[in-house]
Amino acid sequence: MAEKAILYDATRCTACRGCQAACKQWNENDEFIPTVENGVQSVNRGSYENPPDLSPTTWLKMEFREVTPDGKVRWLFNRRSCMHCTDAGCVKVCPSGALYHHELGFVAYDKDICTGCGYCEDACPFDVPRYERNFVSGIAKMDKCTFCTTPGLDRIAGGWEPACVKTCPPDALQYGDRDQLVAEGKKRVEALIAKGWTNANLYGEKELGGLHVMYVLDDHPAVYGLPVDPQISAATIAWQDVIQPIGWVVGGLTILGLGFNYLVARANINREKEKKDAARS
Amino acid sequence: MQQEVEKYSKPTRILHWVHLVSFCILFLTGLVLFVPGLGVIAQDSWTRVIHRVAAVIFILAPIIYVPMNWKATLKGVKEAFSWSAADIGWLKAAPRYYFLGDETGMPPQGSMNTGQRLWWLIVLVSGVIFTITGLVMWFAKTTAPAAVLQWMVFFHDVAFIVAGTMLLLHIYLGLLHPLMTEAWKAIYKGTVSVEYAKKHHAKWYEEVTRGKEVKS
Amino acid sequence: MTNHWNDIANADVIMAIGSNPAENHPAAFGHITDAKERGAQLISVDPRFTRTSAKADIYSPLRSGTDIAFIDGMIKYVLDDIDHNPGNYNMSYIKEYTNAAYLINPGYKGPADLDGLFSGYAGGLNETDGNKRKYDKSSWQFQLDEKGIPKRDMTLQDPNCVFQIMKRHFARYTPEKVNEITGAPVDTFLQICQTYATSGQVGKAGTILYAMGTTQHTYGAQNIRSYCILQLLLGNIGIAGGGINAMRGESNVQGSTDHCLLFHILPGYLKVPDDTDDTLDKYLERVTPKSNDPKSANWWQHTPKYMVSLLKAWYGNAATRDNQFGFHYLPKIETGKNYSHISLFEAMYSGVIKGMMCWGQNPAVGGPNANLERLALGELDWLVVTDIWHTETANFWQRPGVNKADIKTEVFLLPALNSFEKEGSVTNSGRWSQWRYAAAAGPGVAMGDLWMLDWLARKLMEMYANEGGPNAEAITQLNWNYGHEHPDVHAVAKEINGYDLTTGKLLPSFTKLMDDGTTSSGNWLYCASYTEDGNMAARRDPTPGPFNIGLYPNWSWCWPVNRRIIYNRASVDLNGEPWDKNHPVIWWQGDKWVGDVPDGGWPPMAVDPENTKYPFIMKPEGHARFFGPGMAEGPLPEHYEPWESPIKNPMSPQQSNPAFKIWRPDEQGTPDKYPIVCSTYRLCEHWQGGQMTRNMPWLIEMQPEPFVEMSEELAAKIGIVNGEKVIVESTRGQVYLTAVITKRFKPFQMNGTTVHQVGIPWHWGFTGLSTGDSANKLTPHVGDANTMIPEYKAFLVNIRKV
Amino acid sequence: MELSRRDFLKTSGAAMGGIFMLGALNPDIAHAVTHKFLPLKKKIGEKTTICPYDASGCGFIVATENGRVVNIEGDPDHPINRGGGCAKGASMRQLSANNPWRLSKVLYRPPGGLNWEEKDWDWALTEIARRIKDTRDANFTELDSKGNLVNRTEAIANLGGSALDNEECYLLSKLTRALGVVYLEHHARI
Repeated sequence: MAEKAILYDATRCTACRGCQAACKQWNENDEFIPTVENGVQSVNRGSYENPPDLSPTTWLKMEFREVTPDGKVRWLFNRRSCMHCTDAGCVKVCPSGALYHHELGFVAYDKDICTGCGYCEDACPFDVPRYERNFVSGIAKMDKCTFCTTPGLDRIAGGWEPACVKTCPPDALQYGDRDQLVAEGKKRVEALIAKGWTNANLYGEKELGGLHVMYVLDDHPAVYGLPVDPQISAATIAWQDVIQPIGWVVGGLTILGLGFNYLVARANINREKEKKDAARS
Repeated sequence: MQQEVEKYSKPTRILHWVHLVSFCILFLTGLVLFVPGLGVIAQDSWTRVIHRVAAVIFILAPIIYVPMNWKATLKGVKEAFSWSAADIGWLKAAPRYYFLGDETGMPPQGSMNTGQRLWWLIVLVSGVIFTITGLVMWFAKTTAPAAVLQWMVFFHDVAFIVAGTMLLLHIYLGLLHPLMTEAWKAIYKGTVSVEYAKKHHAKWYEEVTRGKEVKS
Repeated sequence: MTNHWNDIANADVIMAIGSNPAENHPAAFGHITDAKERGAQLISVDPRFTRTSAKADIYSPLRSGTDIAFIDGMIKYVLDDIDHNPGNYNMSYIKEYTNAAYLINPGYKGPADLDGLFSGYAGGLNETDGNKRKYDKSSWQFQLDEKGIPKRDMTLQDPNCVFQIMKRHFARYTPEKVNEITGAPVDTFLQICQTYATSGQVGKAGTILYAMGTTQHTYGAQNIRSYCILQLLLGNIGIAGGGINAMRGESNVQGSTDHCLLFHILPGYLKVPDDTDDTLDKYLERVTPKSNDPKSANWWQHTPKYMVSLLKAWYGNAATRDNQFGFHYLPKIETGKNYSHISLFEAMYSGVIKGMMCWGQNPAVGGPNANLERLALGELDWLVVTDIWHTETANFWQRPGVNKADIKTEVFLLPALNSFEKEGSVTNSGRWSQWRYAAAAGPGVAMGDLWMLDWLARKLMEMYANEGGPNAEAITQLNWNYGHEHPDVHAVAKEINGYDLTTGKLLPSFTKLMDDGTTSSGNWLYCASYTEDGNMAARRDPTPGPFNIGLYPNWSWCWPVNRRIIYNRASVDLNGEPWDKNHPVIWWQGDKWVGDVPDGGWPPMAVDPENTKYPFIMKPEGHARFFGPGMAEGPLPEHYEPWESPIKNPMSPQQSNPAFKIWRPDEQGTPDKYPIVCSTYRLCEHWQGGQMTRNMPWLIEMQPEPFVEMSEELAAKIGIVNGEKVIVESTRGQVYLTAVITKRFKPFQMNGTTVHQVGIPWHWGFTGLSTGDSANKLTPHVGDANTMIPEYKAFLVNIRKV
Repeated sequence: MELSRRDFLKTSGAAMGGIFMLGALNPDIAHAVTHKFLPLKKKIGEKTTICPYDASGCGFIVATENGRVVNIEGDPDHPINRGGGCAKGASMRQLSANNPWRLSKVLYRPPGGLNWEEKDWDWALTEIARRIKDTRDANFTELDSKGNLVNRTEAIANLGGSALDNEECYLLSKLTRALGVVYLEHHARI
């Protein structure tokens, strides 16, 4: 089946944050209700950007940046959520298979079988997974964007686009076949370059084997706060690709070796015994 | 009645068993994250709760033991780091010995033979690694940088592989190996037969019996 | 809006001034994006760099309250350019469709001659006597020929013709002067002039999107006039992708205006009777405009039909020719007296108003000078509030800092249903009336406003029938029959549309309305919305319709008579051929119009000069007005400073608008104590007085608190860092806010003078899940000279560190 | 007994080793956990509505279960928003009766009262009608100082309407005019 993806065009986005709300609306991330008694849990921190970070109930948030290239102010908006990498660090480290590649390419998530280990939190090059965690007991559950494939809330299987894409008024978000979106993204980048945005680029086409959320940007990714050339960390590779396989091999060989040893040693001892018995008799 | 010598004191044996049980629990609750496909067993974090309870026991047990058995601790630690040319001889002779029961070339061993001392060293070192990396992962999960936490997992994992493998060996030798007939008894009852002691720990037997009457 | 949301996609240039559509009309912004995608340029003019500016091709700052100077400067640029490059402009549009060729009374003198005033002013410069702050407008009138038809000079050369008067008037607004007044950099300003003027070419379209940033000034109506003049010069009215488009802020503010919940108009914008109207005939004589020009449709000549049909709708069989169709059941206002928001609260404060009903409005947060308005509420004997939440207005008696027991007002708070818990129609900014349905149950005992109104009305009818009272018949004779228990909303909608009373059938269009009492219509503008063919507002045909310009003629229904672009007969040349053949609105093909519902079906002007009519049918003379002789403060827009201004008016010695009413002269802040310009505005995540968003956790999370936005330069001057708390104060009050320090606000550099401006969103108050200080504690009780809209957008404050 | 114990160990040893080896060779096989598919627990679509916030007039679709709103999202057929919704529109579900802060009772605060009191509709509307009549009748001007017939009362004001439906606005306009109210205003200026 053709891989699906989301194309985010930062040059079209007006940061109305419909996506931020629609994500919560659809995915029922409304358990937390601030009350007058416990105080509204959010404060203005000198910015339009809020809440301050992604959280187990905020899978998508808009970022606001003020930059002044050549003295003229620009207000840049950026979508922050799971990038649904092909080479996904989170999937690589997830011990339970709760994080897995959906047959349409993106990183789906089965919260029921999450063990709460927190490996994905540290392995994600984009710092996306967030946890609800009990500090003492370690009881935890991860949450992140599931590309609207949460069981029971699976829009993709139902044939609908993700909630964020659906709600985007200026069509800054598009959903479709990844190949087509790559082509569309490149077309838009060319148009931007023709307009004089010489640093325009399509982010996510190649990064980490290809992201399933791609960005049309009119400036360097770094200006938008995106990691330039994101990589799976050395620790992840050393751990998952070197040490774990070694562990499997060593563990396996040891068990096989011990079994072999048992058989040989037993046979020998029996033979010795027989010899002794024979000698005795 | 066969003559017996005391191999392990009672506190040492208690420590061993407490540690063994907690480590086995730690091992198994860790193993579910290590083996793909077993991870589902760990869903909803219940293995982590057990892992943490066991970890507390695993760390507390030596902390209680050490001040109460200061001399034995010192001696033990010293032993873990006492290595000599004889150990090479043991390593050379070990395969023939463990597979064929052929004692040719096996140098006389102290309280712990080379293999046991290797295990003991690994227990000490990996124990420290487990404790440090585990505590960081437990208490600094939300504060430490991701890279630090990832390396903590890495070293926890390395220690897990090394210690886990050796644990299998240890259990195998203690329980199942046809020659290790009294190792079980040593750590269970605390004593071994003189015959076994002479045969397996000649050097140690000499040391403990020098100037002493052997109990009958 | 003359046009509508989807039509914005047809524009070649879009100027958002006095508005911030990306913030306040975000879902409709998609059509701006579409236009941009097709190559349109977006211009954003705003005191601060907004979310709209972030998407704009050109952004220019402009000090709050200086739109007229900015636009007048653009008009000067276009007028100069017309001299040099007339081929770049649609001269026949200007000559044939506007009053550019009209001759004005030779006695007219403009601000260039009279130090910033127009001829006919009763007072002197900076007059303070309220009785003298007005104009005798006789010198502003059109010269009429012997038939009473305005005289025209089609060469546009007569020195008394509007075109020449305009050239003299606007010549003073040079780019340098514009910079001195507005703070807009000269080069950016010229770039905007150049870009926007390209829409003057035949076949090109430019649209102006404005909102409360334009209107909420003491000269708000003149701000709009300046936009209209620019649009008419560029031939942008009536065409696809053009128009002058007020983006309105509440879901049904268009509908509530159409149904005239306003003191000065009756449903369908019929003028209210005043104390001089002894009889219905005298009233109709006064309010019905006349034209002697056979080519002028003068649509308002039909006023008697609309008024009589309205009275028939309201009083049914009790409205007869003998009782002047119940004309005297209606209240008559005192001539010349204003009863709008500010006047209303002043009257309440002085004890004239004893009781008030408040339907889903929250003046304790949204009204200007909120401290005063909250005090005024305490002067009421009783207050009825219907809402879906607790509001500051309903809870004014327990606001912080008051002793509840001292406030003697009785308050009734009635729980209402929300938009998707009841059935009915709402009219959007593009005049589309759209039907919505009851989809969910309301909480507890909450009931719809329609039910409450029906219950109250029937109770009052019963009381007056039993007990009597002054003018009791006005109530007992009401034609009020919408069913028992639950009123039928369809019955109301049908009454609004109107009936042929002889056949009992619903009327198909307002052209069928009569002034003899044989027809009824609750609102003539909505006649055709609910016909024998069904409920037009409920239609859902998603096809874009003729010429593929996104008219969606069969989606919902649009007033008047489903005309999607009004004044659309200006979109064609004299032969009925569209100026822009790629985006035609209507087209004379053979012997009929094709496309949108034409603004009157008369043939094109050159095709049938005998039977044709001029395109601007709502003006008595049939031409669009460059020169507007009906305005309070002058027929052409002249720059004045806001009531509270940091500088002396650089244009003339007349400091502020000479014709608006000053309520509280002692509350005027001066720049020595209050040197900073302040403006209020809205956020995407909240809405109006906040009652509809400050109880919604997702929205509170995004914008949790009120704040004051300011430049880094001003913050450094005050000595605060981002996120720190500050006190903002005006002469009327003070507010405690978080400082948002931003690069998006820059001090205005105006010919050597530096002026700082700040802005505060006004959504917060003291009740609800998210509370905070109300920006309107700072705003003044002054309003526009024509409309009395309060001056929310430009006033003076001082800021200090907490 | 011994034999079976040995066999058990052999088998389990090989099996464990096998799992380890398998894991090392192809981690994806072990990851191929079957994920359950649940039918959608929310409906999309039922009745259309128009957004109650700004005057763009965007269309939305409300889905309910037993009268309780479970989902509200943009109406994809609607030409203005084409399925879209801004932060407010996308949050519309929190406007519903599910929101615990919605008013659900008729409340009354007597003169000088310190708290709200709960009342029923009949009582409240009857009292309101009484207040309206008394205030109107006591402050009604039939003839003004110049002797003109004006039939108005300046003692009652009416505010609001932009949050109401057209039909409600119309009836409000009709009723207030019949009462002689001239202090009539709504959100248009605010």
